[in-house]
Amino acid sequence: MESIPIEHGLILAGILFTLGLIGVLTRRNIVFVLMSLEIMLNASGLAFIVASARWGHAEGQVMFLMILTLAAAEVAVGLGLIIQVYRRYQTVDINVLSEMKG
Amino acid sequence: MMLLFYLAAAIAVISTAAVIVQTNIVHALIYLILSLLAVAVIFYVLGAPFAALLEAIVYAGAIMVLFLFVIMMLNLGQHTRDEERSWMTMQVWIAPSIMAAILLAQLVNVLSQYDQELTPVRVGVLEVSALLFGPYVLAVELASILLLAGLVSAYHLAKK
Amino acid sequence: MILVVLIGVLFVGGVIAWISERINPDYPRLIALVAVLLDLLLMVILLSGSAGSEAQWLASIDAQWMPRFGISFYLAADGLSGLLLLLTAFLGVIAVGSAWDEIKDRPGFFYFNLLWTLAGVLGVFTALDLFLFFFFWEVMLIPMYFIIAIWGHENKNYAAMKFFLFTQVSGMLMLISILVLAYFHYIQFGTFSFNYHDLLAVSTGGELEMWVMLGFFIAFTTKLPSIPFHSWLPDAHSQAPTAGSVILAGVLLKTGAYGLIRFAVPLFPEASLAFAPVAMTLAAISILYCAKVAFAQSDIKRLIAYTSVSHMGFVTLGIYAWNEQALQGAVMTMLAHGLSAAALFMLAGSLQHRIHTRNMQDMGGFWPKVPHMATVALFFSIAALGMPGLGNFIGEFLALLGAFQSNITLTVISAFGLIFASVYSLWVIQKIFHGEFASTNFDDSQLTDLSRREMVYFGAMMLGLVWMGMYPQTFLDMSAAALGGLLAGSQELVTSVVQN
Amino acid sequence: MLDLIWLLPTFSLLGFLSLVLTAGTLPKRIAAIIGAGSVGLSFAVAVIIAIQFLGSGEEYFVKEVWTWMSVGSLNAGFSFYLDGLSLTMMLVITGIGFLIHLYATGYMDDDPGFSRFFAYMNLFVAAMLMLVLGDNLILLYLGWEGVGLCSYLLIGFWYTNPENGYAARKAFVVTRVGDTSMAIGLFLLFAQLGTLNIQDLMYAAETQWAVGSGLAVAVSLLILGGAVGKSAQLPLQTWLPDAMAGPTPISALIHAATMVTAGVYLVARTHILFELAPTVQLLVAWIGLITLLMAGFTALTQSDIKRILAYSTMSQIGYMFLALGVGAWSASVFHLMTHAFFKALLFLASGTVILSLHHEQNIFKMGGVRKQLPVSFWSFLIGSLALTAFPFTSGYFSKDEILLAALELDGPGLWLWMGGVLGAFFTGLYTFRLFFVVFFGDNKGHEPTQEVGGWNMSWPLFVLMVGALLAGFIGLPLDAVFGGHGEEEHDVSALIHGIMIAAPLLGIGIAYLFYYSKTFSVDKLMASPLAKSLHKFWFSGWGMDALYNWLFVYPFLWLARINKDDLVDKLYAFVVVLSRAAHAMIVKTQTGYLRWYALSVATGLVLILTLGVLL
Repeated sequence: MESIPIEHGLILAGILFTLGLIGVLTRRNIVFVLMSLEIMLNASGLAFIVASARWGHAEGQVMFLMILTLAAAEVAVGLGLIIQVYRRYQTVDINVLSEMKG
Repeated sequence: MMLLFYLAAAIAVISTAAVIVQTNIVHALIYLILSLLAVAVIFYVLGAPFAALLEAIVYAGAIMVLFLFVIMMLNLGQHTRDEERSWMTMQVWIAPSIMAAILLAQLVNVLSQYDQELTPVRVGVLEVSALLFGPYVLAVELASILLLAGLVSAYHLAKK
Repeated sequence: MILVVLIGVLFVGGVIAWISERINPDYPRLIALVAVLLDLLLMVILLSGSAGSEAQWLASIDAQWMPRFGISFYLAADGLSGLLLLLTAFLGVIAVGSAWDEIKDRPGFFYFNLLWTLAGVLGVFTALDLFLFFFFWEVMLIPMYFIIAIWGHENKNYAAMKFFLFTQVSGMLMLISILVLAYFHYIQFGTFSFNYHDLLAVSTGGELEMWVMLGFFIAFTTKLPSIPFHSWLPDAHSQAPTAGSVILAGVLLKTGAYGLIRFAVPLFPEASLAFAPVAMTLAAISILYCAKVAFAQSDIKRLIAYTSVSHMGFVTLGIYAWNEQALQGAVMTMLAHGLSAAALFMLAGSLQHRIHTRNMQDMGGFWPKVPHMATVALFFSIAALGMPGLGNFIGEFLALLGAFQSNITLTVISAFGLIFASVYSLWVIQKIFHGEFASTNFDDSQLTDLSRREMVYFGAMMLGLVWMGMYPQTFLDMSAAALGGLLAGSQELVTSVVQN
Repeated sequence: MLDLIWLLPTFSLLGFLSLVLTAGTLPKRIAAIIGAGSVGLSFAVAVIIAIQFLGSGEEYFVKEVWTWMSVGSLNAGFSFYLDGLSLTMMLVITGIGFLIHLYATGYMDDDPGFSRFFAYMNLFVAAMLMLVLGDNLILLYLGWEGVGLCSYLLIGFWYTNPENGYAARKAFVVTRVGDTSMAIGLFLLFAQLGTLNIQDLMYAAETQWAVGSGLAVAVSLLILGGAVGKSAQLPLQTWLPDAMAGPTPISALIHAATMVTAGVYLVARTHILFELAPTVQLLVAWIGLITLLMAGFTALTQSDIKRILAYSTMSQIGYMFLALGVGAWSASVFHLMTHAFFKALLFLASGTVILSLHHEQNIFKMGGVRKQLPVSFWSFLIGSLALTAFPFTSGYFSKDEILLAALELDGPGLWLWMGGVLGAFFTGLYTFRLFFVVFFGDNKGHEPTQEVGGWNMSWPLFVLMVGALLAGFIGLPLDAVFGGHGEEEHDVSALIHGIMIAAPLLGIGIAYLFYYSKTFSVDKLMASPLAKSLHKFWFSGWGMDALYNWLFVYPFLWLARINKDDLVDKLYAFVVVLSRAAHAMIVKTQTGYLRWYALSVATGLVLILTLGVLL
């Protein structure tokens, strides 16, 4: 098999992560924010897989599984929250939810 | 194989970028699924078929369907799309982009110092499960509890 | 074992009092009274049983708690502790009595807090494991916070928060010092230990000893209080309910003095020796400055609070003079001030209860209306100004007498506190009880003389002060062995260190 | 019987307790019996003890009742010490005290605070007895403070008037200044000599300290501070005139006969210390002299009958201090005793006058009352004669001895003597000014119908009259106390004697010319502005009150006022302000926008990573 430079895999994970970050920071639609979070989570999962492939171990995959579980739980709760928010405020704009202002 | 890796990577990056700039939420979701599938391909290329499968089935499948359901429930129409467009101004992008650029530059800077090749070795379900139900069994238990908690709270939150 | 029972009675009594409120709101006070009376009885048995014996420790119990860190459940009482335990139990009874009619709101929780504070104080006076000591130190403060914050007067939240912050911050300093000390034990002996006797053997030495000592000193002088850490006291006192003030002034302040005698000086004899001039200067400033500020107050409870600071200055002065007369004087001042200040706060409380103001500018000419109260107030005022024949004089005189042998200048300066004390004490009597009756400033319909129950409490306290003043030997003998032991111990250490 | 010496204060204390505990519920008659009776019993016991003690021929007698406090090397008992000096004091206190109590049962008859009055009086007698009988300085201090307290309580007895309260507090605080000085003296004595038992102290001081040593000077100065406070001498004399706000029997008992002479007693008791410090002893003489002259001048200008007597008391105590200062210890105590008789007599008589004239105290609103008030008149006459040292009255003997002793002193003796004689002249002048103005001339508004008081008010006056006349013939058993140089034959020329007799007579004569025959007019004398301002100056007691107000009272009040809220508290308030400001600043970062928080997290991340990369 041909080999792949490890930094390329990790840089890919970094690019995906930063894209997700940009999404989180720019979007006002709460659903988009959640999606961007998913992108970031996925990117970190990718980094694990790359690392695990470098050493030929299964540990990275186990971690990926954990992240996957986390993402599932997070999405479930997050979407539940979005539904609640939408019911209360009739909007998906997160700037409306600024009652924590000090 | 290398080609496949770079191709999938390009698709992943492009479709992800499309997700964050889309105004139509359903389109964005489709792009996201595309990106996830591309990543699944990368997993496969890197010798992790089990992870690739899970990425495709659970992530791109189940979780994204969950999103889709919610989007349908919220019934976001043209109005939302207009709103999205009005929010998409330039100055919103400046600070996050600069930040992300710096972050990425640093990452690249750090990573470029590694000069190591990786040769994908196939690590299948067997090894993963042996680990999962061996040393990591406690983590699995915890994950199950987490999922249960997510289930309960999602049920509770989404209730009228 | 008796010590555990003493503390346990209060802890358990508190919980029962809280629960019993659900059955009948009158039960908590009964249960509280029974608990404190039981404690007083046990205390008298303990002290009378050991009277005349030469042993330094009257009772002790040492059980393992967390052996890995050298922490044990080690309680012990010597004569010094014994006296303060007695004072605590006595004032506990008085405090329950003073709250009897005053506390109508959530009585169960009130008496729970009261009893737990008292239990904490008893623990502080007996704990000889520093970790346990710190535990009781906290147990005593938190219920007190609730007492002020829930049953206090118009500005209670501010006062309670101030009290809490001052005592917690200083308590944290003490905790750090305790940990450092235990760590030093580890370095020198290879094991952790929080045992008092073990830590006495630890020599920290040098610059660090001073810092560790300061941690204790600040904690104790905040509690005492002494300048410049006194400013929580006037607020806490003026806002606390009467029973709270009684406990605060009568007992809680004494934990600071006790800490100085038991821990701060014996654990760090050298640093204390070096620090004594500073401490005594602070004491002298406290005495004069607070006497002066007291005179300016128009809120009667604030006034008494400042006089407390002033009087506790004599205690600090006596402790840092560190000789037999001075220490005995400090202990006597603690006891006598415990009674006189508590009584004055009770008087202020009963006045406030009757006319709903604490402002002395609105009062005047109460003597013919309330002759008994006036007489009692006169008695305690002259006790506070140090009239010979009453306990306060013995304490202050001995403290000054002893202090004079160690620092002449500061003692002379402090002695002027005697003049200032007479200025404010007589001013209070003049303002409230003498002069023309000032009925226009408040509703005087409820201005009635002391009830029989109140007379009993005040009578008991007056008897106590006369006893201390006329035959102080009872109390002096009780603490003599304990103080002698402390003196001898520290002297040995200082001389041995000097020789090395 | 000597063992029962503890009964002396106990009787009065029991009287006090029974009156206080019944809290005014007793009928007046019973309260009077308890009040006066307890002191009477004390007097009876005192007389028996005195007879036994003198009969026994012992120099002193000590009785320890119980150990008061014993701490380390300090050992103070509740123990009584009886010798000639304390015997004299004890008899004066109980004897004259009893007479005044008896008088007071009449004087205070219609007062609502009758039983409270007697309670305080009894407590006073008990404390005073502790003072003179205590065998250690702490017990003496107990009595010392106790009498101060009673003085406070009784000056402010009529508490509804705030001025009385002020006078009472002033008396207490000013004397407390002296007391504090004395307390410091005690500390110094204990620190140096290791005991506070008076006799041990005197012995130790005598053997360990050289004459004129610094310690002796310091100690005697500190003790002198206590003495001048209690005895109203310079510079702590300002409280005594104001103390006249109390009922007149109080003025007689406390502020004339007994308490104010406690300072004299104290100095006499510790005379060995003063002998070790000759400079301080001389200072005592000068203090006495200056006080007696200043008080004499002031008495001349006063118009309040009791204030005149108060200044005269100060002046007479000045004589006692003069005597102490020149080492005539016995003469001083002798004058103390005679003074107790005639000054008590004068005060009680003035009390009768005041009561008969319906509480009028201004002498210029009295006049011509000698017919209506015969008992007072005769009492006043005899008292005044004794006060001015008219030959062969009691005052003559005692003052004579003092002046002769002063004359004998080398160095400033002549000056002291001349000052004393001048004082005697003024004594004659102001005493008979008072006498003539009150009892002669025209009546000015107040027409007494009859002299108030039954037997209980007049009998004490008769007894005191006899005492004032004849007390000079009593020989006091003081030789053993003061080392045998008590009564000495003074070998001086007739001229000196003549001058000493003539000086007061001259004063009386001038008073006669001004106030009886009106040959000279006071108004004419007062016309000049100098005289006016001088009069004003003397009237205000040489401006000492104002001086002290400006020096101590006003600054204290000012400090108290500006610092009412406690500067230290402000310090903590500053901490609060600081943390509030910090809070206000940090709270701005809490925008409530999720994206802002996310951005902050990201920024933090970038910063940390940058640091990591750079380092």
